[in-house]
Amino acid sequence: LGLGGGGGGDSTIQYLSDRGDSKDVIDDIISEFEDESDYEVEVTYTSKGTSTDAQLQKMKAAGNPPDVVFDTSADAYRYQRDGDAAPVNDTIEGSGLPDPVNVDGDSYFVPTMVEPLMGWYRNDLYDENPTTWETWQSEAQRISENEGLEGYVVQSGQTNNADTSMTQYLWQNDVNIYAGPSDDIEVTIDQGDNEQRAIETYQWVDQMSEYAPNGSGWEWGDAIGALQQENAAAIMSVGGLPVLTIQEARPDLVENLSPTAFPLPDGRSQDKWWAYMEGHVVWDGGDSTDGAKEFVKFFSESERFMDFVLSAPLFQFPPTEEGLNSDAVKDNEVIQQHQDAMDLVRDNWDAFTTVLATGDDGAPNIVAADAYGQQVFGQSTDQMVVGDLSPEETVSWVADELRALQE
Amino acid sequence: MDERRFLLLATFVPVAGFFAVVWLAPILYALGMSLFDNPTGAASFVGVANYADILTSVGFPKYLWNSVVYAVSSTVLSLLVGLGLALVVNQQVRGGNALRTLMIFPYLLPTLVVIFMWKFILDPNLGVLNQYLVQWGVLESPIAFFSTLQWAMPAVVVASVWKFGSFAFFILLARLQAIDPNLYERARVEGASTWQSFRDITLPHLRGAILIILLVRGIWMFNKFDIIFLSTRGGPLEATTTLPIRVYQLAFSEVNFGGATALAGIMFFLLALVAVVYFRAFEPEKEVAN
Amino acid sequence: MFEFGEGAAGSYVSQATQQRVKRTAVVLTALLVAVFVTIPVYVMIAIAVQSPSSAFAGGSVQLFVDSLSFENFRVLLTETSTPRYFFNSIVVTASSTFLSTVIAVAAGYGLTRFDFTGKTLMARAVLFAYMFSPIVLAIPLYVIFYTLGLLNSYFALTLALTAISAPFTIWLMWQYFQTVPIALEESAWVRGASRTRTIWDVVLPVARPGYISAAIFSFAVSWNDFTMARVVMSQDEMYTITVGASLFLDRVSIGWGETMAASLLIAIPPFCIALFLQNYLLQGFNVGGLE
Amino acid sequence: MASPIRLDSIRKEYSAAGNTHVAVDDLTLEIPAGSFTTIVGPSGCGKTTTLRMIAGLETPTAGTIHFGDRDVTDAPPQDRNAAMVFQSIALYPHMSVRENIGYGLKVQGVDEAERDRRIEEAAETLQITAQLDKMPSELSGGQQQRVALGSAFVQDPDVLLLDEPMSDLDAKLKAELRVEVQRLHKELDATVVYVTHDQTEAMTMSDHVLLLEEGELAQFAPPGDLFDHPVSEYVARFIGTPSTNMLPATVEATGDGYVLTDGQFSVPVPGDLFADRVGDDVTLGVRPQYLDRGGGSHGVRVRVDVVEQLGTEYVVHGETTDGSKIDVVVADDAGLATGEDFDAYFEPDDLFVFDDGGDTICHGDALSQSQPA
Amino acid sequence: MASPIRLDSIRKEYSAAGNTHVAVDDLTLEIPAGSFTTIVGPSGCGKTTTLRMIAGLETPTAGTIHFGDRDVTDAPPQDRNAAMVFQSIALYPHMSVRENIGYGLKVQGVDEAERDRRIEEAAETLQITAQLDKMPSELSGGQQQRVALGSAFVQDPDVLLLDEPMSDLDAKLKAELRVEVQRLHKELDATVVYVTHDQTEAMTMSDHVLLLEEGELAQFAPPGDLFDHPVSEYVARFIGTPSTNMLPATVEATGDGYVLTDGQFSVPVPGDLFADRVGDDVTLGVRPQYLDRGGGSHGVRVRVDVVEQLGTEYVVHGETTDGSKIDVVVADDAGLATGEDFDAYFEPDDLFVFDDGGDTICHGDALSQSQPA
Ligand SMILES: Nc1ncnc2c1ncn2[C@@H]1O[C@H](COP(=O)(O)OP(=O)(O)OP(=O)(O)O)[C@@H](O)[C@H]1O
Ligand SMILES: Nc1ncnc2c1ncn2[C@@H]1O[C@H](COP(=O)(O)OP(=O)(O)OP(=O)(O)O)[C@@H](O)[C@H]1O
Ligand SMILES: [Mg+2]
Ligand SMILES: [Mg+2]
Repeated sequence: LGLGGGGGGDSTIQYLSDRGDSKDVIDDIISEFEDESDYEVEVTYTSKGTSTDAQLQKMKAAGNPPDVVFDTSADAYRYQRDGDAAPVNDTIEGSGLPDPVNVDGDSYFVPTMVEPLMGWYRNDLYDENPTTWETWQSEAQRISENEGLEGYVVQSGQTNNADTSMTQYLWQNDVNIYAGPSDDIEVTIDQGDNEQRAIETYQWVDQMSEYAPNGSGWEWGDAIGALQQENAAAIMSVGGLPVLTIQEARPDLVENLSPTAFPLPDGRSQDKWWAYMEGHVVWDGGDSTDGAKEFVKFFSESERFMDFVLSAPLFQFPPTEEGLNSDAVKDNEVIQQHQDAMDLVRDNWDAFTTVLATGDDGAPNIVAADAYGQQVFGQSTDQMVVGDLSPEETVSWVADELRALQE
Repeated sequence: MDERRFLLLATFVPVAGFFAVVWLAPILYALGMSLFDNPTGAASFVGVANYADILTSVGFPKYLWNSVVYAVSSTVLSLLVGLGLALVVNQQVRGGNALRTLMIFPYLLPTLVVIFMWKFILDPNLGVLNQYLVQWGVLESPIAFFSTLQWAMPAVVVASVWKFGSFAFFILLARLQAIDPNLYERARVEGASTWQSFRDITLPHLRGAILIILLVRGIWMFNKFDIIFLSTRGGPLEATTTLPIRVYQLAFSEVNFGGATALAGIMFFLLALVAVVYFRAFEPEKEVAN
Repeated sequence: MFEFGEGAAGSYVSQATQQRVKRTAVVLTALLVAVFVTIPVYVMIAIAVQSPSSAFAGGSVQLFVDSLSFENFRVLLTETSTPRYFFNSIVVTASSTFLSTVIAVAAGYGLTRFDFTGKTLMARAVLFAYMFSPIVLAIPLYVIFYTLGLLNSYFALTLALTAISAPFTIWLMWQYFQTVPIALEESAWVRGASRTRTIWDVVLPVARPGYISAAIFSFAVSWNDFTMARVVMSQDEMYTITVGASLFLDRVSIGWGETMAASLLIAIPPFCIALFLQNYLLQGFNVGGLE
Repeated sequence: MASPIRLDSIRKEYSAAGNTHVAVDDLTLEIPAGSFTTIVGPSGCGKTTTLRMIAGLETPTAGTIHFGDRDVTDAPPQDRNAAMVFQSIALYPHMSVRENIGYGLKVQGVDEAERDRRIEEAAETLQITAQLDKMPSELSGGQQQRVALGSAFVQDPDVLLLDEPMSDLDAKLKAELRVEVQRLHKELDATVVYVTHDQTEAMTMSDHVLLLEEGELAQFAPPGDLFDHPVSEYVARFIGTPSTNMLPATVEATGDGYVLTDGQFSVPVPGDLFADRVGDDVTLGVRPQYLDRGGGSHGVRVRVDVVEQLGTEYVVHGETTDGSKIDVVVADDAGLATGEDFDAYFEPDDLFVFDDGGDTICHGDALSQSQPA
Repeated sequence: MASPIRLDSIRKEYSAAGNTHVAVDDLTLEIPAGSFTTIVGPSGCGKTTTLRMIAGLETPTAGTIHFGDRDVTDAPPQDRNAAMVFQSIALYPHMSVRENIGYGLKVQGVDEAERDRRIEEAAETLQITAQLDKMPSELSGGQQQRVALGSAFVQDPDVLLLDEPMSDLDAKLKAELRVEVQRLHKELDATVVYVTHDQTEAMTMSDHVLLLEEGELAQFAPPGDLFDHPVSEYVARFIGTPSTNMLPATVEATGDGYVLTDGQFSVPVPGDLFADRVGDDVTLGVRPQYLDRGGGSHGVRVRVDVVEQLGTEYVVHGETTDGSKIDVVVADDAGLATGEDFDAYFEPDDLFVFDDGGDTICHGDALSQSQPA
């Protein structure tokens, strides 16, 4: 049904991005690029979350797909699977950049930043950083009962926030949700030991929800609001997002906030730490595909690249360890104020894992990518906390949903 | 060509052309898409399979029910609020003009802004309502109105009524003011009480307007997307997933465009059915076409 | 604030108690609704005009403004493209309002003044035009506009917005023209004025309340619109204020303060209309009142 | 039971936009139980306002209203057992004719069988039986008017108030209904107050006529009295068509006594009334019907302007020599062309004499004794 | 230039909801240039429809309309140089009185100075100079009516169409305006067609009267003719107030010749008209004004029902012995109480005789020769 025709000319590169935060830098990079090449770049900004998908669908439907999309590695892999992505080997090779979407030797994704999950707690209410499930639970209980606010926030519902949190909780208890190579992903969450561990995880989450404000469907901002308005003493969020936000409205509160890793069950170690990897995908088969590849390369090598990444410091981090240790990062004022968060990132850099890289040996996992796209895990928490499924039932609910995605 | 004919063409051709381009064409295109699997990609004709899938899907009855609950409750409440207020303003109350200004304002506000306001008021963390309810001891802890199972739908409905109550208000007020005051006086001379005059004169006069409001507003609310999407995205646990929200999910997060358009077709069919029954039973277009 | 106008035509004979009860009920209802309508607006303003740090000081929301601050507006105006978005909104709202009104006037006039077969069909078609869920029109419309090379143009957005508002405005004008006595036109014809001239000299001036209220409706639709702008406009500099605001409001650097400030700015044109044009609006609604 | 209606110093003010408008001013009168009283007067003189106060739809600004011994000044309309037909007819558009007529009975709790009986009885009298199940919009103007009358009559009220109930009808229907209304009044035990601006109706139908002048009572009397003994120039002019001719004259003393004269005529008048008015300007009123071409005791010269045929008679519109307008009713127009002159004679018997301020000094009967035998 | 107006077999049908309603049927007549023609008839008889066809606002279903020699049947209203005052007044609410009156002139391109001159002239005649700069909503009903008249007159049309231009006025104002309209007609060079349901207006103002009966021509004649020589029972009943009395009678042959009799009276009639009607039922029409208590050649017994004073006269409503209603106009009511009987006499001269179908057989003048000397 696709109709041909219309739209931007041959020398126009259509660029779809949800980085409105970095608009100034992006515009600078584009004008530098336009000075040097024959192409023009036309940016379409979307809001964060699902609206990139909506825009992409419309453009695809009209036969007017974008040439470059800024998206997560998981999305990039989906595009590749659908045959829409063009290889960007030129940019990746020899750049030292990670290569998360490598299919049959071709690279389809140019990472530009990493965004790890991270928790923040009230250091004036919690006596110390409660790192284990047990201490989190007892401390949260103490605070809920004594301090007039909830000790913790349990996220549920069809939001990215809830989905990432639940996934991370499972990882913390060494649940292997999937197994197998890219072309043969198997859902293993309800198999073998995984099942029991998954149930334990849900049980813990269920208990923690006693010490959390009720409600579901919270976006990142809602949880941050709970922290800001002192309705909760700790939240799990992404990077330094909470302090960046709270800085504006409650500057007095910021010094009472300390970063923390996700809670760990006794005896487990922190070996998978959810980190988004976001970057560029080049669309295949368009009139400006070559130009798009050029642009992506130019972008990654631009002098303003670090400015782009650091336009939301502490929330976005460079995609390489080298970048992480660069002067630009070290000299950043905000990062300097929150060295403890920076340390956490540095210390756990090797554990950072994208949801995509959850096949055997970190192979790209299309089921995980799709599950994230529909927030299956976030929904699972909802099923349990709001919908009153037992942890056992929840696990089999999740397993069913995941298998349904494979059809 | 005489002037009459010229004016006839001048008034209808542009309008018909306009509707053909911006309504008919997209609707036909969408209905066409509903017959294909993956219509925006490697389209393959599947006939009514998309319709069958949608109708037999597990969630369908629930989404339909949500839509009906939302459309009916927000429409009826808007009607009641509008009716009550119209009766008040019609009483020549001083301050009635201020009230009228106040009422039209929400209607003109973008949904986005309305949702910002209501989210801010009903938010469990920043929300003023919760803050005061807790402070006054009515609540022990804040309620996340937009994200608890039992509160989400009422919250969405309240925001909708806030925005759309004035639609009914203005139409009803106009009708009320068009009623011959002598009818009330005659009724009083004949001995009718206030309540009897209301029942026997006011209500029958408002009947046509009420029916039109129910039909038009009802259809609009059934199709309403933005207010729900911006406030709850259909959650929690699909408690506010109405058919339009489902259409969006199908189209954009499940990339099932055939399904999405099929569902839209089903909605259209349902509304058309309601409308036809309505036309038959109440003949409201007499209000329009008389 | 609310009191009865004494001695108004047909006002009650003093039936003391019944009267007092009724009066109290009326005033109470009025107050209740007034409060219900006002509170969200007040909250919006209160948050908008305080700096975030004073609005949220101490972990509770300050609704009683003690220090005015235009910090939020400064951020909006300097760090976002708010002015540009506003400009775009005004352009498309104005043109769609105009187009929708013109179409409504033309169609309304034609429907009331000419007899032709299929008029009832047309009446129903206008009502049926409401029934197709607008969100699914997004993709087809995008495809159509893309094919016509009209994406990112004020023209296309104007058309799309008009598509949403036109059914209702047509219905409204149709009703309104029925209240304009045809004898006015006939009297002009008999005096030698052509039909076209009669429309200018007589029909349009007399129908003014009608088309002003139609205009206000299309204004509401256009100013409110998010979906259609999202369909048609993909370049940052073409975004309308609702789309633009929805984008910058999910930035890390923008909080509730700026959100409410932006809302307040968006609310100003509707507020002016409510204030200055409500009488026309009421008259427009008053279709049927004159027949 | 028909009640007498007593109005005591009734005053009604309307304030609009800061201005106070006095619609009815210091009105005192007693309407006998069971009588038929008509209120007449030019548009805006306060007829409807007076009726509405009697109905209880307006509260007087000052003064009291009694129905018999009962003070109803502040009683709500529901408590007055009155029925009213409004100037605008005011049928309930959503009720059938039957329901319209029966609504008052229904509100009073009359059971359906009894209601139907009375509705049908009224409908028969008013000849609208065939229309009982139609809606008001399907009726012609005259039928609507009859429905309105029916719903008032059917209630068996003590006081029946009718506000120009025939203004919308053509002359023929009007004449027919006039008779019906009078007949119904006779059958009912009710005090009827009937507002009209048509003085023919007032004169033909009523026991008493109340003529208002800008809210004040001009005259309250039986119709014949109003016609024959107007208390002022205003009354004389308003009552009767064509309007009473007004001839200016002055009071002069002659050797014989006193006369009213304008040069052409000279009417002897009694000294007791005119002795102290010598030299005053007065106005003589004489009805066009009492002017005669044939002859009489006094005459004025008339120049013909227009002649109208009015049924079996003709009305000659003309001017006197001093330019005042004068109408003469004649039985045939033989030889009267525009511009022609003729003499119109009158008898002192038929005169009214008004002073400078428009008040009546005397009527013709007072003059006849002074005439030379 | 005033044009004569010729209607040839005009027919106008309206179809609504599948039904065809004939509003005007086979109407043929010629209105002389410069004359004043009134269309009368009961509500719904097609008066407005006829006028609208002349104005060009409706196209006849069949037949032709000529203004002089020009066939205007299909000409649009703009091309007819007609002016019209609508039943609904139809002032432009957004224009001042001055603009309202001058709009037609403005359309015709008359320059402003000339326009103002003519507007002021018209306003003066109609006494609305003080209102010129007001808006229509600020005027009283009577003033609005005069504005509408002014805007028609000011245009100097060939054909002036007036649709019940005084229906909203009270009797006094009506009488005044009637004279003004006639005066204006004399000053203008226009053919006037005037619609009214008030037959007094029709009778007093016009050169010709067109009486319609359900869309068909009942009679088209000068008003005196209509009154004195009605062509049918319908015409005789409609024209004149109170309505013409109808006395049933039969044609009988006697030794002497033929008579019309009901038992009480026996009116000799000429054989040429009645010879072949012996035994037929006929109706005698006699106007209430021509019935006399004093005496006359033939009489009927009347039982008094109601007596109305009507100005200087009285109308006695009564019944004949066979129960038909009868009205008698008398000069004084001396001694007439309800239930009393008296004899009312008439002269054959004043009779109309109608056949079974309501058509006139002859008027009184045809009978007078048959009377015994
Ligand atoms: N509700 C009102 N507010 C202000 N003035 C009023 C009101 N009702 C009547 N009036 C004024 O009071 C005066 C008397 O009015 P009323 O209706 O009694 O006149 P009317 O004699 O019935 O006249 P008509 O013959 O035109 O019906 C008029 O000048 C009118 O303008
Ligand atoms: N537009 C129309 N459609 C259908 N029927 C009509 C229309 N106009 C008039 N008629 C019918 O034609 C007939 C004549 O109407 P017309 O208006 O000429 O009456 P009229 O003599 O002017 O009456 P009135 O004295 O009430 O003004 C009526 O029966 C009326 O119902
Ligand atoms: Mg009145
Ligand atoms: Mg008419």
